Amino acid sequence: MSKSNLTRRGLLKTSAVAGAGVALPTIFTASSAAAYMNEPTGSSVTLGFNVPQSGPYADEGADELRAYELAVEHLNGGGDGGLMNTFSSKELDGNGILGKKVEFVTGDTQTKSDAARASARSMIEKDGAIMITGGSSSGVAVAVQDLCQSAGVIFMAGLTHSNDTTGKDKKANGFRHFFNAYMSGAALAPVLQSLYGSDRKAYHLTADYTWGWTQEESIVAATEALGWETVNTVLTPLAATDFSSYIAPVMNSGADVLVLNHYGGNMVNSLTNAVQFGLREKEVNGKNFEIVVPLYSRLMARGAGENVKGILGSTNWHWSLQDEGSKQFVKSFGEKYGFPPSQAAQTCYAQTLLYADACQRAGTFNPCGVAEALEDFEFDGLGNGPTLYRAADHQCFKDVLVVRGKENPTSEFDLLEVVEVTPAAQVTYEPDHPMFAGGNLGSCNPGS
Amino acid sequence: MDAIILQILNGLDKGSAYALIALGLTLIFGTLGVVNFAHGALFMIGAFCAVTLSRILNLSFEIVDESRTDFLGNPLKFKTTYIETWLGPEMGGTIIEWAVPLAILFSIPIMIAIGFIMERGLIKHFYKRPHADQILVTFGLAIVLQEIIKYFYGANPIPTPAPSALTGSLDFGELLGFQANAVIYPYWRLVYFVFAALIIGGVFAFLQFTTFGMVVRAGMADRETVGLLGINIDRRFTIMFGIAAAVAGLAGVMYAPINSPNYHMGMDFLVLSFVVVVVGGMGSLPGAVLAGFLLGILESFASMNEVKSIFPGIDQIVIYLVAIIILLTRPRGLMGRKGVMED
Amino acid sequence: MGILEVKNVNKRFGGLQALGDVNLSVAENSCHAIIGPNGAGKSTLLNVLVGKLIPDTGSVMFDGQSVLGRKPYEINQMGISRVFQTPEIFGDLSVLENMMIPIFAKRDGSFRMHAIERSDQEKEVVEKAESLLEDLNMVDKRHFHSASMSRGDKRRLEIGMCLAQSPRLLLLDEPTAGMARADTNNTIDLLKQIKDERDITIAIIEHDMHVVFSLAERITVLAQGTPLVEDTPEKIKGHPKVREAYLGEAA
Amino acid sequence: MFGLDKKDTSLLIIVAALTMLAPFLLNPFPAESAMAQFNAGYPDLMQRFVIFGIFAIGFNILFGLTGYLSFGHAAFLGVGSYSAVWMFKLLSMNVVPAILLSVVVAGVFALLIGFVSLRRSGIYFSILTLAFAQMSFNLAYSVLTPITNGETGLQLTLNDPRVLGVSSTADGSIPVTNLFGAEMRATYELALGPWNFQFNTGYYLSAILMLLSFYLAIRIFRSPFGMMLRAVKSNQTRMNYTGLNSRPYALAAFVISGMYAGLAGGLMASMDPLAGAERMQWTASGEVVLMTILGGAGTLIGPVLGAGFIKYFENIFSKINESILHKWFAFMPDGLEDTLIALVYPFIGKGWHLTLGILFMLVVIFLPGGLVEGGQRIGRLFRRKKSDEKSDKSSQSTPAE
Repeated sequence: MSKSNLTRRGLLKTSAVAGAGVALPTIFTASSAAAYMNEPTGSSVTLGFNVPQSGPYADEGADELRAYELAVEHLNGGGDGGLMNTFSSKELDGNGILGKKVEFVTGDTQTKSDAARASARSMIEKDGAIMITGGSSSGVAVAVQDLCQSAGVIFMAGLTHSNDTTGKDKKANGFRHFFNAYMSGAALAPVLQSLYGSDRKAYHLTADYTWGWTQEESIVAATEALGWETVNTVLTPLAATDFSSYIAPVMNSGADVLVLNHYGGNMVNSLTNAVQFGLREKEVNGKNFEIVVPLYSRLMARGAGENVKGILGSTNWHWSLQDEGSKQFVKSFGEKYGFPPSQAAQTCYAQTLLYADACQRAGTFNPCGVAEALEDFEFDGLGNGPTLYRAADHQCFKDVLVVRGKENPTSEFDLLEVVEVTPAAQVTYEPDHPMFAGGNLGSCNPGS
Repeated sequence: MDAIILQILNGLDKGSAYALIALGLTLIFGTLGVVNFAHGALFMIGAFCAVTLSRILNLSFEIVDESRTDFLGNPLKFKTTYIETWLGPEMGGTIIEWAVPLAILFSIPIMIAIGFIMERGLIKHFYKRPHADQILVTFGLAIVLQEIIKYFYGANPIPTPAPSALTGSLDFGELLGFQANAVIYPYWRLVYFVFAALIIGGVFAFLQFTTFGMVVRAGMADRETVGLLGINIDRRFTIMFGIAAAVAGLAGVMYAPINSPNYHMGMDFLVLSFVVVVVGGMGSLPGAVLAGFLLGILESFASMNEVKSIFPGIDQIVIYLVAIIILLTRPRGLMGRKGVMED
Repeated sequence: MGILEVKNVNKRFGGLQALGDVNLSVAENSCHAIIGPNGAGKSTLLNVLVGKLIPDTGSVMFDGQSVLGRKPYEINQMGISRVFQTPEIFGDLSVLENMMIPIFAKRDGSFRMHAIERSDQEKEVVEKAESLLEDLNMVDKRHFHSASMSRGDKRRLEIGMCLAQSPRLLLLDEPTAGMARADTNNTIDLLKQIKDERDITIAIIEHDMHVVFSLAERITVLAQGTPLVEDTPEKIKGHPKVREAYLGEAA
Repeated sequence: MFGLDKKDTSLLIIVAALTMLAPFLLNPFPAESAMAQFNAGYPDLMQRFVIFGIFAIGFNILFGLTGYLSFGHAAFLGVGSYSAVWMFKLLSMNVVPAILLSVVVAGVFALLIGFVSLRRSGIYFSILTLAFAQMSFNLAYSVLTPITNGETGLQLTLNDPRVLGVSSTADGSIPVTNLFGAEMRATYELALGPWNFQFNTGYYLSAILMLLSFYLAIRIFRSPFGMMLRAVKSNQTRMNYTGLNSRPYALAAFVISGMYAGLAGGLMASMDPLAGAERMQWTASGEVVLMTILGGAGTLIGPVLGAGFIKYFENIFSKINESILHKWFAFMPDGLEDTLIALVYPFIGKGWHLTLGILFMLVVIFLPGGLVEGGQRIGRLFRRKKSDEKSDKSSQSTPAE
């Protein structure tokens, strides 16, 4: 065994005690003397990282996990300290959280709400996790958020873009750093107008499930406000792999813009198919035919390859940003793993730091205290510019990036270029905006 | 009218993939009596043959370009492929670009070898076992194969483009006298359809006109009798399994540019191809082909807005609905022989 | 008036006249054999009798009731049991269980959800099954896996299962086909014993003349789907038409 | 005892003892030890063991006895879950009406699908059930979202119009599922030295229902009805010519197993009030098939073993990550440690599917009768050593155990 404790493995080893569980987790019960769910009594605190490790989003999950491990390393004083150097709040000191060493357990969501809840429950019940974070789809995020609410732990959402997560399904114990479909629409609209004009006819292909619908609704509303006409909206089955029969009629419809409200494998295939059909070389109504993918991720861009070139979309964060926070994060992540982080990695890293900082400021791990510390918290230095964690719906408000597929990528990670950084003010909405109405945060649940 | 032509084209194209997979599946069932749940995985491996060849052709060495920097501020490392250095950028570039068609040649020996190993090493021991056991063992194999691919290639889809000469699309509408852009169709999908037709034709010709094929057909009809004639039917069936694997693999190779291959694409097609086989009639080759095209076209029609506005969600269920109706009205499938698995 | 009356039955398969104007009357408590060369329509006729095929025209009456259009299990419940060319038994079940099932079927009808009672505590049924096995000399094999038995034993069991239902008509389809001589003789002895001991009508379709002449009281000769002649075995043996159509061919 | 013969009684007692003592048996390792990773004695997983046990026992009544291989049984589980959650939303948080409704609804659904699907048999029956289940899944995920809440799954909200009960509790949270006041999620902990045991109300309710289901399954197996079901599997021709109508027998088995699935679904929703559409996907149906065959189709205890085996892998192996491996092998020299981790790593954590796939293959290849056969072989080996002289009576048929 190595004697140096500074090697990467040495760190992993010390952080690995997590798997053994902590003393006496007090589960789902009022019978215990603990003040709140899974109150850490020992010298360590356990976080639960619930990411897709199998299924189509496994690579995204792997990137999230890398970010979490990096965050834990930094919180425990390892590495270069990462974003703790640039974070506007200086409470974190590299000595764990509230002096307790940070440990973690991991689980596999399989991108299924059932499996995700099962693995979250096992982390809470078996390993005594005090906070659950991660995920790569809105269905999973909403389901796990609901579980954490009833179990009495904090949920720091990973990648979830549906309006519902902080809209009709918002929960007092749940917090989202990632942006949402409404923000995508609001950020994209002005760019679409300046690049493609106000007289456009849009054709929507939408994945036939909740996230797809909220995205379609948001984009339709934002583009129609510009004066665009929505020619047609077509729902496509989630299980579809070949989108040819949905794309073929587009050319015939008189539309000159195709909006693909798809994510993951659906998006890769529909975009590939659309480009195959030569849509981008066509001229309709005297204008170049354009394709828009409102929600972009680097992994999807990699999957679609050449086809993303010149295609507009929005994203939460991109590693080419030049602010101090982004540069620091790219450096820490890049030096550890050898390639730049994805937006999923950034949001998960930020969520972990935000949680740790909130505990530190609240002086407790009690979910109610942590929630209070996060609510209306304003911060900067995590890569997204000045950000507000709004109390009314637990949604972060920050700048949104409009990006475009790069024409001449220099590496397999250099696929997108930032077209515009839409300021937070422009994507902010009222908490009772109709697209987000119908939910109720309820009150925070400490579990005991 | 143009919309209908378009959906027929789409249907033929989807149908080509269904038909190719179902053809191998029904061949294995017809000759060996084995329900092979790993057949989708063979299709997936075929697609990854294309990915692998393209990776091999893209093997490269690094040149450091001091004038540019990468994301960490270090000098940018430039990659140049060996092929381009050896054969010149033009020749080398063309070869790299034609990776997918070249992968046809590359994949045939690989797929046949995989087929042989599967049959000799595993399936052979399951001829006399119940279908449920066959399903379980081949399902296990399918999981193992796809997890191996995932381990080496990741879960993300890997773009595998067609040669640029074959990208773009053909304006059918103008050929047929409709307005421009009314019926456009990508060249590669046309290539896929023609390719599928050739493979299907080849398999049929092989079974129809060669002595080997005759023995196999006789074996499908009555295995014991052929065995009694002193013909080594087992060896021929092994070869048949290899051919079925190759057909699935080729279907996968050529499918790679249509949708970026990922490790679970086989599972996506598995259930569907079983439905196709059953609708066509277990063990009937023409049935599998017919059902493949039929379901492909029906699926395309069901995805038309005009149809969906009458039956919301019909495109989600049309294949299953058709399967149920056919099985209830014509239990042996469209072209199944009487008495085969009809009980 | 026989227990089984077949009147003017016709059945065509495409261009082939499988049965043409078949008339047949089987007297109660007799043993009636139907013979004929291959393709004479014996199996088609049998399938009509058990409800598997519906004739184009004609009627089939069993004890005054039509069997046409009824399902095999309904016809069985009317009192017709069938023995198959290759023994059809419940191969996965034990011999005793094989014997119990027809007794349950007789007692409870074609369907009953007796899901809570224990089958091995149905004393009456078990006793009856065991006594029948005793008659068949199979009682020592009652826990055998029935699929693992010899063909002769399977045939014995199948006949026993039919008898367990106390049928009024027993249909036998080439009961000794593919059997060794010793098994054939055992089967003939068993059938003779049954005929002598029980009030039962037996209709037998058979190829093997030895079997037919040892059992049958009346014989119908079928050729090309039509009954050629019907008479006692002695008369049939010497009948010129039969010799020409059937025995001549066999010789 | 209980109207069972001696052998079945002892089997039932053993199973009862195992389930009642599960919180101890599944937590053999002290909470702080490295092996604690393999502890399965926490409420969620214990509940899953018994609930999927019920599902598999029910599936085995159809597949093990009649031989009809349904590839759509997950649909009944899903329908059961949806009914239960709706009951929580509309009527009361008490689990009794919810579970009753889920059993009834799943039974009716099974009657409809079974009536149509049982017109065919063999692989055609499998494809028909698969088609029905996939249709249910696809529709539940998309068009039927108003009823199923689609992708997210049907869950409770603070605005549910609960007729017998309150929409939200005094402190503003959603009320919890209970059995006449006993909360399903309530867990009592027992710390014995370094060990830590959890006793969960929901688990014990599920376990008792599982034992009842198991007992009922034994009764069905041993009844004349069970004999008829085995007759369906063995020879339908003989059955029909013995005056038995095989269709209603198969249909009854289908409906009973559908109701078992509904019970499992209702219990799942009672333990954790969410009903996800993925529960109805064909892979979920495939899972119960695998559980049953893996454990031993047609045997009484096999499906329960198979269910436990698969759920254990899914929940325990998927949670082992690289840092845990480093901890395990930390005592080794560096080079060896790295090599070992590189060798083991592909099979754990995100590679748990690979391990499961390999185990499926190994079991089917070497133990055609599933885990039960493995147990019997070990048992026989043991007995043979004990009494070498005693003659083997293996030629006699052994009734299904």
